[in-house]
Amino acid sequence: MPELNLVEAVNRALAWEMAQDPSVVLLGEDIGVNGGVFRATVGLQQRFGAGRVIDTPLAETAIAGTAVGMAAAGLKPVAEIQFSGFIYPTIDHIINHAARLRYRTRGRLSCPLVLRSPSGGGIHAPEHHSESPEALFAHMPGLRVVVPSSPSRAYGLLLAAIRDPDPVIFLEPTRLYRLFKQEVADDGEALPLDVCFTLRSGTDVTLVSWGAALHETQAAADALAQEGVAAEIIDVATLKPLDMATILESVARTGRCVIVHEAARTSGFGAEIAANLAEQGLYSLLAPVQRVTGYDTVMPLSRLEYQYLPSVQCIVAAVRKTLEGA
Amino acid sequence: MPELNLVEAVNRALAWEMAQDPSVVLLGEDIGVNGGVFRATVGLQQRFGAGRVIDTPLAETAIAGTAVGMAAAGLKPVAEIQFSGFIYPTIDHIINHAARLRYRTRGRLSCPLVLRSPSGGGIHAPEHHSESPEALFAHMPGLRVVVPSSPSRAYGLLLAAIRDPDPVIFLEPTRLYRLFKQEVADDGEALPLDVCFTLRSGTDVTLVSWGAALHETQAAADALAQEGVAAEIIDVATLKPLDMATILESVARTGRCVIVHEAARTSGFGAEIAANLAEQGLYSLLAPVQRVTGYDTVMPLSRLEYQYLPSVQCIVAAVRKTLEGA
Amino acid sequence: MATVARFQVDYTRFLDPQGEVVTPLPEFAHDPEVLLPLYRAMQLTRTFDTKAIALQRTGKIGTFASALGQEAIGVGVASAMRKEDLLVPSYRDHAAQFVRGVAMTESLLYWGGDERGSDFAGPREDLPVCVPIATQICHAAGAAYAFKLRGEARVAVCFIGDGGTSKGDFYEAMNFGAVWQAPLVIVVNNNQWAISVPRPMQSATSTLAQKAIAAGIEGVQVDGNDVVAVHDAARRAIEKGRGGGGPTLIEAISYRLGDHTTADDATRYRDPAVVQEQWTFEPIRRLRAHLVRLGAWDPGKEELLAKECADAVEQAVEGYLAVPPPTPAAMFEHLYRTLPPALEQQRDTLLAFAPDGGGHA
Amino acid sequence: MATVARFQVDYTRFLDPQGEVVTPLPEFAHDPEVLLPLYRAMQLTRTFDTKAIALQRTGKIGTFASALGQEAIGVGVASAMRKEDLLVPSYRDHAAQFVRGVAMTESLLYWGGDERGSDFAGPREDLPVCVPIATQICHAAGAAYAFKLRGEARVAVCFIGDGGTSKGDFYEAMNFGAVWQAPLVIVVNNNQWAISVPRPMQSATSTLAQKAIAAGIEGVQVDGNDVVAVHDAARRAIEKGRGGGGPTLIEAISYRLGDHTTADDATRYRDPAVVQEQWTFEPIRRLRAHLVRLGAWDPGKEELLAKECADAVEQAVEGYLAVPPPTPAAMFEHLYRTLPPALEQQRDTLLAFAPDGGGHA
Ligand SMILES: Cc1ncc(C[n+]2csc(CCOP(=O)(O)OP(=O)(O)O)c2C)c(N)n1
Ligand SMILES: Cc1ncc(C[n+]2csc(CCOP(=O)(O)OP(=O)(O)O)c2C)c(N)n1
Ligand SMILES: [Mg+2]
Ligand SMILES: [Mg+2]
Repeated sequence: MPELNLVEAVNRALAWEMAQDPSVVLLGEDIGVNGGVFRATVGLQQRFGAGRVIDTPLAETAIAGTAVGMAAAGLKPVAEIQFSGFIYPTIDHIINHAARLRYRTRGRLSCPLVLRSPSGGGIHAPEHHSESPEALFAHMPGLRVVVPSSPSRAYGLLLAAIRDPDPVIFLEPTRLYRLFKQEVADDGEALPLDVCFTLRSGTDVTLVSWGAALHETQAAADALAQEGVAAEIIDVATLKPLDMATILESVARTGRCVIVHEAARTSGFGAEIAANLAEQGLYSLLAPVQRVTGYDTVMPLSRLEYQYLPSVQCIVAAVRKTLEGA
Repeated sequence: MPELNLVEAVNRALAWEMAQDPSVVLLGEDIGVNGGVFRATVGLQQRFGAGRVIDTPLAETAIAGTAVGMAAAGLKPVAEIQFSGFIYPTIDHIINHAARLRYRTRGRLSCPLVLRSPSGGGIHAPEHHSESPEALFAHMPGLRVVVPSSPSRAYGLLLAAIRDPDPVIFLEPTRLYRLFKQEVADDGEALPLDVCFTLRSGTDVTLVSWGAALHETQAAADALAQEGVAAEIIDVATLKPLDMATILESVARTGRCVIVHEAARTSGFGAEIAANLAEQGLYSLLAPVQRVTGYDTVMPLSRLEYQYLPSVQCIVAAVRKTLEGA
Repeated sequence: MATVARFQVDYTRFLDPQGEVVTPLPEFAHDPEVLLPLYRAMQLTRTFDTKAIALQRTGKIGTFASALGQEAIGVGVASAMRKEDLLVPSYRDHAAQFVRGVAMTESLLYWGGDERGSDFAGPREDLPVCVPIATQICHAAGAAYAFKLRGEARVAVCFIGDGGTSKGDFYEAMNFGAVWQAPLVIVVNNNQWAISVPRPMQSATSTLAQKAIAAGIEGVQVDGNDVVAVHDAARRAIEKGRGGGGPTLIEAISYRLGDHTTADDATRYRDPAVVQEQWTFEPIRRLRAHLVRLGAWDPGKEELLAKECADAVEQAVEGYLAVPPPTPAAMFEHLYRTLPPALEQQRDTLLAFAPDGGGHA
Repeated sequence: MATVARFQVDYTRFLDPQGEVVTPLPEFAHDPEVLLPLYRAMQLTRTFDTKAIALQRTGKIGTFASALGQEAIGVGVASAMRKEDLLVPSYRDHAAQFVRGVAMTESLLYWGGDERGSDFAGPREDLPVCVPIATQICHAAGAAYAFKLRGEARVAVCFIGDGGTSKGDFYEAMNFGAVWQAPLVIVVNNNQWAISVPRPMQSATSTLAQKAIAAGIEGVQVDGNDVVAVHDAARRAIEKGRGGGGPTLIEAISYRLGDHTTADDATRYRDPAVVQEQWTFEPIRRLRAHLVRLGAWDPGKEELLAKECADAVEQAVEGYLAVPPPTPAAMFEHLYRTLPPALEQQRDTLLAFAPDGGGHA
């Protein structure tokens, strides 16, 4: 099995599905000749041609909007937004059209597109390159929102996203693109959408996270293990629709939950999970839920970005706090 | 004191502040000669001139974007987005610029704009005219998000929003525009931002809501009063920054909380409030928190919109459920 | 200083307001077989609009946008399309939709607040009415790209208003279509108003056709009240696109003789006298005069057609009113191809509380 | 058929690549007093760019976008502005910013990942670097409107790239500015590339200046490597705007001689030989030839200037490196004018956990 990092896994998944399904096309800025600014699409235009790997003019609204038209006309477009800070102009077409074309036409038409974008901070990128917009999309009915946290999950979930008959927002943690490699069987096997993945089982506390923050979450769990604290770790993976059952089952056993994400705290997706616990898991909670998140501040420029990102320290401290809870 | 409905109160607040502060300008589609499709700006162009009440071309991105430029250059623009379903193209300028111009320039520049838009359903409007986008904006650091629920609060909060030195998203419940009148002293007195308003005190359960849904929430409280259930009602009013203290204090007394909003449930702003209860109010909760919200479906066309909107029935049932909770 | 580029915008009109031929007619304009269906379609649309407004006034449908005075645009364009072409309409394009085979009952269902109105039995691939202004131009460009990629001889035809040409989507999509040389035709219904905003306040340009120059595509201007000019321009543009000639922008100059929608009161912002005057330019009268000259029309035929249209509309209305209200459960149908388990509980809550199906708007 | 509108795009160049005068020079171009500061500013920018790239390579700043080969655009335009005018830059416009009085140290702070780099001590009202492409054109149009409303004789001048002209914001803002007849000048730095996307793939137009036709404003094309042509066009456009003549679009044709940014490797998508060839058109050489002809320049002066620029840049770098890192608390400063109580707890959490200030990028 090849050892791949996350961005290589994305590239393999795209290549696999393009080879299998001629209706799959890629579009975005600099994805063709240049292979994408992060190289996610490297080699694909040479292999599948400029007709299926489209270097578009510089216009995110039209990238999303033409993708909607392509999908309505029977293609399976996978659009790339170069950096998450430039994804906002796509929202109108995503919420007003992609997410509801099937609904509006009572199933006569549908919109099987995937909107891919690097997401999150931690690579000392310029301004507006380190946003975490997942919660915005998670609020939009009719969408799926997926965030992979490892090369193998990126590969399997992206295949599933492209094959899904409905629109999927696929946010790739920039910080993980080259952070580590993993054996990935490039065999076209998709992973299931709409379910959480339990990465580690534990009995003392449930740590819930997704994307790059799982890296610190796992490091925190390791540190806690030293202190004899057994943390269960859940990778949400598909934020919308949310597999709350897995989280509730875990918290029913541990009685404690710490949610970790990089996006701003207020109305971040951690709120939705904590809210569900307050509604459906209250009687299992032995201590207050803790959210360890990005602050409700502007994502700072690179010099302070690591003060902004949830740190192992903060996660450990939050866990200790829940453990104190009666 | 004049008896005003909500849209008249908005009109009076705009008129008052334009008369006081020459830097206040209004811009939007059909707001001048036509006085706005809901008549919120009626008479203002005649009174203050076409230079300060601007009928713009049809382009929401530029309405928001030029408002940012006006604000950076010392004006206090109050931009109107004609219907909430067309507010999405403004998001890029709001989150990438308006919300962070002060931060990015370390206070050298600022962006005191107000983005007004009718919001929510219930008036049998056409497609895309009944959206509730408050949670999207509540996730954006640097903003204020305000939703009035009565003529007097619309008047006082809009004055406060215009006078606020930072950007404010002001969402006016379309359904309340003409639903009822109220005495409003048109005296230029602003109401405080960043605080909740307790509309009714009660000891058995805390009902938290904002905007039009407060109408059903109050009706539900009346029905419950018949059964001897005393509900406390909190109008959040300013969603961001959130005055959680008032909500926590109330729930500390009642032990039970039902949150009501019209927007889709998942990642709606009710999640943020419930999450805070799970974090900071857990030990006061005698029963699971309940959210009564719009469903995670596309806002339906008019024939089904009242099946979509939170009903008095649903709120009452949710309260009964919390009361059963141990 | 050197001049490096030159452009011009041409305007075409064949029939003047009185129906006189002012430019040598194209072949088809001599043929009643071609013209009579266009005349009928325009009359049908006008009959439908009158009825739809009445239905709104009596609360049987919701807000409605009539095409009064602009019938020649939708009819002239849609009649130049092939069945396999794709229509991407805005909310004022039912004239074109009817020609494409959308049922009037479906249109009433849509404006009556029922999503089933967009589940067209006829043109299964045509896009539904698009309300967010100008976004549909992006969709049309994307569909056109799909046709080109698959080597299908199909053309995407979309409509937009004069106001819509101010929106970024319009320019971005036109530019994409141009770079792709996609089979795309963009028809601007310049009815002089965007609700209360008159055309001169919408853009400082002397024409809207010249906006095509920003994308490097052909832009032409036609008398939008002359169905011959509209049909001729549309046919050229559509066949050019089919032949690989790329996108075309057609500005069809017309006038909105009615209110913006039933929710609007145009007397607030425009002089009724001016509107009255504009009636002399409306499209039906001039085609009728031409047909009479061709010996293909007379008062008797007119009477029969009026009755035929009235009956057809009446039938459509009956069909509409006979449709049982949607069930609340419909809210969770077609949201995704298969409803995710996470949403089942919400659906059950809905069914537990929802009164039976929604009433009329 | 009648032609209802005609347009043309004119191109201006005064100095050819060898510095020969090919068009009668405007008054100012005979005056070394005017030209020498322009020459110095271009040299300073080029010296700064070389140093900034070196700083990035050694990890002292983050990603950086050089203006190599395009110095005449920023310098020619900014030198035509009055102090009270407003500069609305993108991320490649430090040449213009330096002329405006932004300190090189501030520019380094910005690219070094420190927001304090946008708190200009000089031009207090100029907007900070704008990274989201084309959004700044809306901001410039809004500011220009404010100037006009208040009756101030000020002009908003903004920059955008060839790629940026594909984005909706550009067209929407140009249209607003035109309808408002606002004092707005939009300068397109057509450096032929948008990262890896070459100019022809960006738009099917033969010029970018013609995009002005879509808004009904004047659009001109100049040799962007001829600082005389740039300055002349900018001066006309700015004074036209100041005089109430409305917006102007200037397409300045140049070439991006360097990588898109330090994060880019242009050899992946373009032939170095072509780039080499483009060096014969770069702007500094030709102005130098002209200055020599005017008897205002010689190798000795060149040597002095080189040293002066090197010293100035060196000083700026020292200044930059001497700035203590921002404190974590800065994250909660200037977020709102006064921090809402709701955020105090978050700030305290930050201060409890944050290690001391951030290091270099
Ligand atoms: C993006 C967007 N903004 C605002 C509206 C509200 N609105 C509906 S129609 C209209 C005017 C459109 O004018 P025009 O484009 O000329 O088309 P017409 O209605 O005249 O056919 C407006 C502002 C909308 N539907 N979409
Ligand atoms: C809205 C947006 N999309 C994408 C990007 C990423 N990006 C930065 S520069 C660039 C190319 C810009 O090309 P051009 O407009 O020609 O300006 P240049 O860099 O050549 O000066 C892109 C795609 C961005 N900054 N903003
Ligand atoms: Mg119109
Ligand atoms: Mg460029």
